[in-house]
Amino acid sequence: MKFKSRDLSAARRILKIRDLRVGLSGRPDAEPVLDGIDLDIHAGETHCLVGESGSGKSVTSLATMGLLPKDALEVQGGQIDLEGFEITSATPQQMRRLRAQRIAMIFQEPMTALNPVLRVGEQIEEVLAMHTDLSQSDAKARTLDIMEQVHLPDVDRIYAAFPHQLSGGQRQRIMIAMALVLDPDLLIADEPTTALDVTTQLQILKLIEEMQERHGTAVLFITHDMGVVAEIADTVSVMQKGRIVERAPIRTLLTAPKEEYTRKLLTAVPNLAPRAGRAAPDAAAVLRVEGLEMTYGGGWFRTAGGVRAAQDVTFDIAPGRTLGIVGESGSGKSTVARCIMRLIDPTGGEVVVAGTEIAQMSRRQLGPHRKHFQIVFQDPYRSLNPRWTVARSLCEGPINFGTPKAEAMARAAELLELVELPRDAMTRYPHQFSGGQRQRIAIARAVAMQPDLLVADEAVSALDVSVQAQVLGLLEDVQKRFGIAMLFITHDLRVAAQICDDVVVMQKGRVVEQGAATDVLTNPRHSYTRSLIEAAPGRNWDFANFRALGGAQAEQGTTA
Amino acid sequence: MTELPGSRHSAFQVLSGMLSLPAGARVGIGPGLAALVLVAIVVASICAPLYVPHDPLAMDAMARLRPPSSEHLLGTDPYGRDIFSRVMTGGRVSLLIGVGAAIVSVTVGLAIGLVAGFFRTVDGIVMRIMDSLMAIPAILLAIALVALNGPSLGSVIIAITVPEVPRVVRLVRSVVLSAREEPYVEAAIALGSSMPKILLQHLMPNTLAPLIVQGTYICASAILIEAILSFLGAGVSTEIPTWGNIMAEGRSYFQIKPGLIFWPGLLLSLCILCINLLGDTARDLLDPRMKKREG
Amino acid sequence: MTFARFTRPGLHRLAATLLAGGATLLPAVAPAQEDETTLTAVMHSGLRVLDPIITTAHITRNHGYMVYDVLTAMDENFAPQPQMADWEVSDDGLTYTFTLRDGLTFHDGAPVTGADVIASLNRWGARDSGGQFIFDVTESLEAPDDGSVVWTLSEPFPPLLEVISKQSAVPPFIMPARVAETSPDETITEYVGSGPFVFNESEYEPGVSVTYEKFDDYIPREEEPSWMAGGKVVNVDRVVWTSMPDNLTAMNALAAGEIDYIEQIQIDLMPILESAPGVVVEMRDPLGYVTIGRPNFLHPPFDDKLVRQAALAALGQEQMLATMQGDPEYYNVCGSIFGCATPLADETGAEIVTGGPDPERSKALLEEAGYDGTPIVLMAPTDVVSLVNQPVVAAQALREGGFEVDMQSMDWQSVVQRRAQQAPVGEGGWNMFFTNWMVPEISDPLINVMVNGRGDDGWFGWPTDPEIEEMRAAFVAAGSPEEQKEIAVRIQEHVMDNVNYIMMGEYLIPQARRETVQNMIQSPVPVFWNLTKEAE
Amino acid sequence: MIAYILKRLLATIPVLLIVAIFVFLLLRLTPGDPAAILAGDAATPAQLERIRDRLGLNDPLHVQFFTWFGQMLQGDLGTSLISNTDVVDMVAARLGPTINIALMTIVISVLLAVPMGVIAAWRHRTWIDVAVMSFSVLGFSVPVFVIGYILIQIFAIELRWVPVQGYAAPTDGVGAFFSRAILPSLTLATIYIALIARMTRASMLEVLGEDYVRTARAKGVRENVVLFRHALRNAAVPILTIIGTGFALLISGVVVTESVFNIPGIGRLTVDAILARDYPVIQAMILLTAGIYVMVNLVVDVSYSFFDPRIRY
Repeated sequence: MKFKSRDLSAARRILKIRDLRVGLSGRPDAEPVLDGIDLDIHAGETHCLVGESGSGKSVTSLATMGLLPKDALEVQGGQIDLEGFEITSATPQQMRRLRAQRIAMIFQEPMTALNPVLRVGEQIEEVLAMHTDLSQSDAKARTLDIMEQVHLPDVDRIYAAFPHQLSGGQRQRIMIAMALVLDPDLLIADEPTTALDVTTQLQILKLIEEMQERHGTAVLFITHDMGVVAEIADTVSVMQKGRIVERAPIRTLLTAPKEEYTRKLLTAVPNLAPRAGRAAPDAAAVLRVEGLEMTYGGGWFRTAGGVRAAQDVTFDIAPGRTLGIVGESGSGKSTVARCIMRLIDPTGGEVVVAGTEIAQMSRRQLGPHRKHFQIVFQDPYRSLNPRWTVARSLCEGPINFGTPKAEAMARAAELLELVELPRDAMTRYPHQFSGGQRQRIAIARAVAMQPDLLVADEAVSALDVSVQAQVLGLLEDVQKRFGIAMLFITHDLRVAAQICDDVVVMQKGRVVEQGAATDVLTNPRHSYTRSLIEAAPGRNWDFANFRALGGAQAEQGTTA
Repeated sequence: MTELPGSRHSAFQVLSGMLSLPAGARVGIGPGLAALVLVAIVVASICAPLYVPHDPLAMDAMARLRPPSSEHLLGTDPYGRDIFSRVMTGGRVSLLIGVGAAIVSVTVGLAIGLVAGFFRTVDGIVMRIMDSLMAIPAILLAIALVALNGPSLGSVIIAITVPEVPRVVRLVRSVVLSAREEPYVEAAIALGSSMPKILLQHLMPNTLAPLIVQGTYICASAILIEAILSFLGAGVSTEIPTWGNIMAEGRSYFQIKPGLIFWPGLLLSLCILCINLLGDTARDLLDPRMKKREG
Repeated sequence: MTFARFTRPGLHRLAATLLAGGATLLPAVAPAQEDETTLTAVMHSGLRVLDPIITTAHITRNHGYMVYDVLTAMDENFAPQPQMADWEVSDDGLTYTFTLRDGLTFHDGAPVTGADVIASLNRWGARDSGGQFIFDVTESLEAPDDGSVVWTLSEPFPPLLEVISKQSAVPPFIMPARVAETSPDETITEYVGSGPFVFNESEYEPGVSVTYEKFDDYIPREEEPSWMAGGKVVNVDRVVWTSMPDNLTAMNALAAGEIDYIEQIQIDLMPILESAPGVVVEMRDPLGYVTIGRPNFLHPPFDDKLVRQAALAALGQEQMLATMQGDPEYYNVCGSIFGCATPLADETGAEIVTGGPDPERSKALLEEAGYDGTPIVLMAPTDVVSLVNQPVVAAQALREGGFEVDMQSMDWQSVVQRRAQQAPVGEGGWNMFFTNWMVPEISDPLINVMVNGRGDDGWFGWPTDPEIEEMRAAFVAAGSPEEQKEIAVRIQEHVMDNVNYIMMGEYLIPQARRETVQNMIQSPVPVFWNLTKEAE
Repeated sequence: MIAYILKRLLATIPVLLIVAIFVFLLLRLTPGDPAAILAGDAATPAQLERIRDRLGLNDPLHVQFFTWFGQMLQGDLGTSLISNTDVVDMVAARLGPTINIALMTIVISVLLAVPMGVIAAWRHRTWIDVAVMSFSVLGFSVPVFVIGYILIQIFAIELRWVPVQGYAAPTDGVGAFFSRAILPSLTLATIYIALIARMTRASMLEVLGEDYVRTARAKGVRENVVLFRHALRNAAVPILTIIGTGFALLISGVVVTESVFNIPGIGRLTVDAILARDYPVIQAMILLTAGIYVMVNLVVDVSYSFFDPRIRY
């Protein structure tokens, strides 16, 4: 894999941060949020700031923009020097003039970052109105031009469109256009692609690079995704707990990380190398899905009109095996999961769990069968009842199925140990745990039912890589122990590669390709699968082993 | 409310929410002060019979509209009754009406709202009826209801409650509708929990926080509406002094004996002010969005 | 409400007003043209019923005196005087001949004829209790010619002139025959009279305001005005009555010169006006009002005379009146059931209530009666200012007198409806309520409905009292005032002993006017002729 | 859009129908007898009975209901039992003052309350915020009639700037109208301002925490533009909603204000009617107010899409 290896030390230095300290407003003695950050960015350079959530990446960027939430955070020391202009001591007016002209920023979630009630054209034009004295028509012309530059189709229509009428990619392009319309010296991009599908992500990354080359902009790129870093960075700064623990040119960092933390971070990164196929047991399939179909809305005859979220989905899973459904948002992968769980009622096809057809059962009939299949959701913060003690959550299911309370409690305690949580967790409430821990609890809750099938719907997507790796480990462990069949829904091919025996690739509600992970991921037959794989950032690099992949397929990607 | 299953935890949550304030939601001295004043007024009202110098009903035709004196701290009303005694005793009834109305409407509204929110079948009909009730101006409805049952304490409370119920129902319903989308509710379904169990143990607790807030507002407005009803001649009988009917009786004496309106008015306003302040604080603390932002 | 679906013009108008935000509204404050004088008066209540025959409401009667005229009217000596007509009585007292004076015309220009008079008297006779007495003994009532009316009786009815001259509750107002033919149970729909003022229908807002214009073709009598009798000379062009639900508001308005006159003011509030420049507070009505308590004779405990006497003893006028009025200048302890300033005034046997309260005596009487302490239901209206106080005071007094009292508050309408219930207390009945009368409405046994002893046909409370009925008959038959007086005294005695009702005393309600309004006539009915208004 | 409005209009029919039935039954269950008022104090039972017959009060309930309802559908709201005048005329005459006062109140309230709320949210947890909130809570805490009396005392009696009472239609001269309408409107406005200011603040607080506000600031947009162009429009929907639902509060307030200031509006008409058991009037009035309430809220809902393009009907 080729990395950027330009030497930019000669180029003029746009941003110089020295010993920056940010803390809670009015509480100088409290634990600082940023502690002595040093940072240099030169013109044309792409400087990546990586780190796990809470490491202070975003705070750094906001501090640079002078946008720290007043009543929460404040700069308590150090300088942020923008080519001789001291930002930390600037007046609001000065900052206003600075923004968009010299520093611009794009954010993670283009949907929320754009004002939903203003036409996107206006929102770009507003920048010109604020900072230039262009005439109405000139401003509009300039706006259309920049929209062209970010490769928006049919700019005249989009100019007059509202954010909700555009796709995620288009919105992010608007954000970029808005940021670059006055071509600033520094562009701060805070997780600009995290909310996007891989294919779109790739395009946006390309776009940023292109714009950067065209305008010679310096880019401070914030991300948690080592893959992305590998793709775009000149220089990388690794952040942990408000400090920069290591800074190095990209290649150096990926091949020879000095810091322990960096190593840990890298080893956790999953790569596209599929796990070695496990021998398929000859036991009967635990889950068999036959021609599953789900159509939303659409009048009396559901098939007529309506949105076909899933159609003609067929696969099965044997005990102890893991099948992954991969696809981008809107591919219908979650719909399938929810149909199987009967959280929604499929409009067609069969779902056979442990020998019973459940797709057409009434909710009441279904009751007794529920214990056979359980689910783990994506968002660890919402999948546990915040008002219930962990114990109560863990016991809910067993008690529903007639287990005496005492027994259920005892079992819950064991499960907690299994998922590596302290026993005293029993009496605590979810908000007292971290995301990873909550996900463990959720898994324990599902396992408590001793199900034959476990559905994991994007179960690790919301977690930091290191945690992600651990949870994946836990799932695998649980599977081994109880021989559970697992249906693993994910948008991330690299994760799928780590855990799945078989893979189903979905697009627009249809299965485009399915088969053993090894086959599908190494020599995909369908173009869509191929595009997914190609879009996977850093796909040629084996982060865990600090070297390129190529020919290393055989080697198993370590997961923890 | 506390004996309902599941609510024990939510009550705990509410408390813990109140105590462990999120960093941003620093409560000023305001609420503390409010609570203090409120408690003072409540206690003073409840204990009124113990210390008021005169029987609030004892009339003295020869001592009408007397100015404040050592014997009559705030003077006497048109019946020669001791204003101080009446105002203090009046507090009990007014507060009773406020709290009563709050509890009744919240309880009734909660029940209807839960059902409407969860069982689509009845939802349509119930909500139509609620809309209709909401469309009738509260005061007019209340007057009519009082005319129906006579202005006894009970009927005044009912009259104030009926117009409030729909608002509570809507609140509960909306909370239920959003909560039933929560993954943990879906998890509960997956765990085979029965509908009633989900309703009472998972969904209902979500409604309690907003209901507590709503309750305080109802309580406050109930006290006000009672006053207005008295003003329009549809209030509690003058034999049972309330801040409302004391003011109503005194209203035509506004210029020659402002005390008749001023004192009950002052206490009433203070009371409502405090209740509302506490309500606001509760809302800020219990507001999930707030939590998300701070925590 | 989808107005589109409605067809009636009224609804379109309604819709229009809705949209136009009420630009089409009639002003509540009539814009007075420069050249004409308008007198704005705040009356004791809003005018809602325009038929002075169908209802006894005072405001409607007052309206009647504005728009209509009467055959004969009472002067300040309670003596009947000619108004529209002079009269002759045959020696046997059986034939009354009324001769209409010249130039009487209705507001629509038509002359007043005997036919109109007869129609009007008939309708009145069907409604008014006094009138019923006369028609019970009426042989015939005819109009030999347009100018005169002959009333023939089967037996003498000496007080006939007093009855048709009375000013309350229902005076026999003269309307055009076509209007008077309306059934006595239907309200009239055309408001044409021959009185000194013309009713302005377009500016009439029920319960809010009513406007009268001077009737230019009205020919007043020559005599000096005296009460309702004498010449009705109108010196203002317009009179506007408005009602204000809030007495204080009205007073402030008067003090600010926004209105000219308030019919009744709250005594306690007088200080406000006394301090105000250009305002006069005075007594218009020398007789004033009485307030009374009425027990229910049908059910225990008040079916027992002793218990009624106990109530009488327990209550004290002074206490009641002082609470209602405050200033002694405006009330009058009075034991006479016919009022103290009337020809029949007499206080025999009244000490018990004028002197009271006497709780001990009450307790004793209850003891003697063996009162079992079942609470008496006392109805207390919450929304009629002049009736709010009595039950509250009474309740306390009765309790001190040994009664158990269940004072039930309700709006006046509920009282009105419930007092008509003859059912036992348990089943929606009642034991006692209070009300007010103008003195002229109780000033003799014929008019005074509370001395009616005809049981179910009588007034609420329904005493069956043959003795009193005999005495009333005798009163009717009585030839001379002396004889009448003598009978009246016996009735007074009887009522005090039998407690047909409890006389709680007389009270006066002052009126207030701007100084610019002068020459108002002293009378029980507020009348707007004769008075003058000069610019401020 | 049109379809939506039609759908909503249709939806109001059941609502109003329920209101109609509800009110009708409520009234008929209530003690009281119009005939008795009509006949006055000295009426005998026989007379009352005859009058009741004439007014149709002795017919069975369902008959009474359907006659009334049928007539209403033809636009005939009946005639007042008491004053014997056409209810439509009464209402038409009384609607003006109420509507004018109400409109004036709404205008005053919105003009004052929204900026108050915006500033309070902008200067969150500063003395301005506290001041605004305290005022708004105070607005909730003082009975309407007390506010009315105080205003009268100050502006009409002490300062003599405006008349104590009464009402003049705009057609009688703008001066006359405003001088008489201002105090009632202010009286009504206090609670309404309180309501709107609170909601504006809450809604703004939420919006100001949104990403796009941060984006706007990141674009170097001026603060006032951030507040009014970016934030307020997004905060509009809840504010509109509260204006709509608060309308009920307004009507209730009107009832009181009208008797304090002696304004011949529908509020007083209704209260009088209830106290006099004037069934046709009460029914008409409550239906009307209910109808207005429903309409106002329909208008509000429709106006959402004007402020928020995401809302489409």
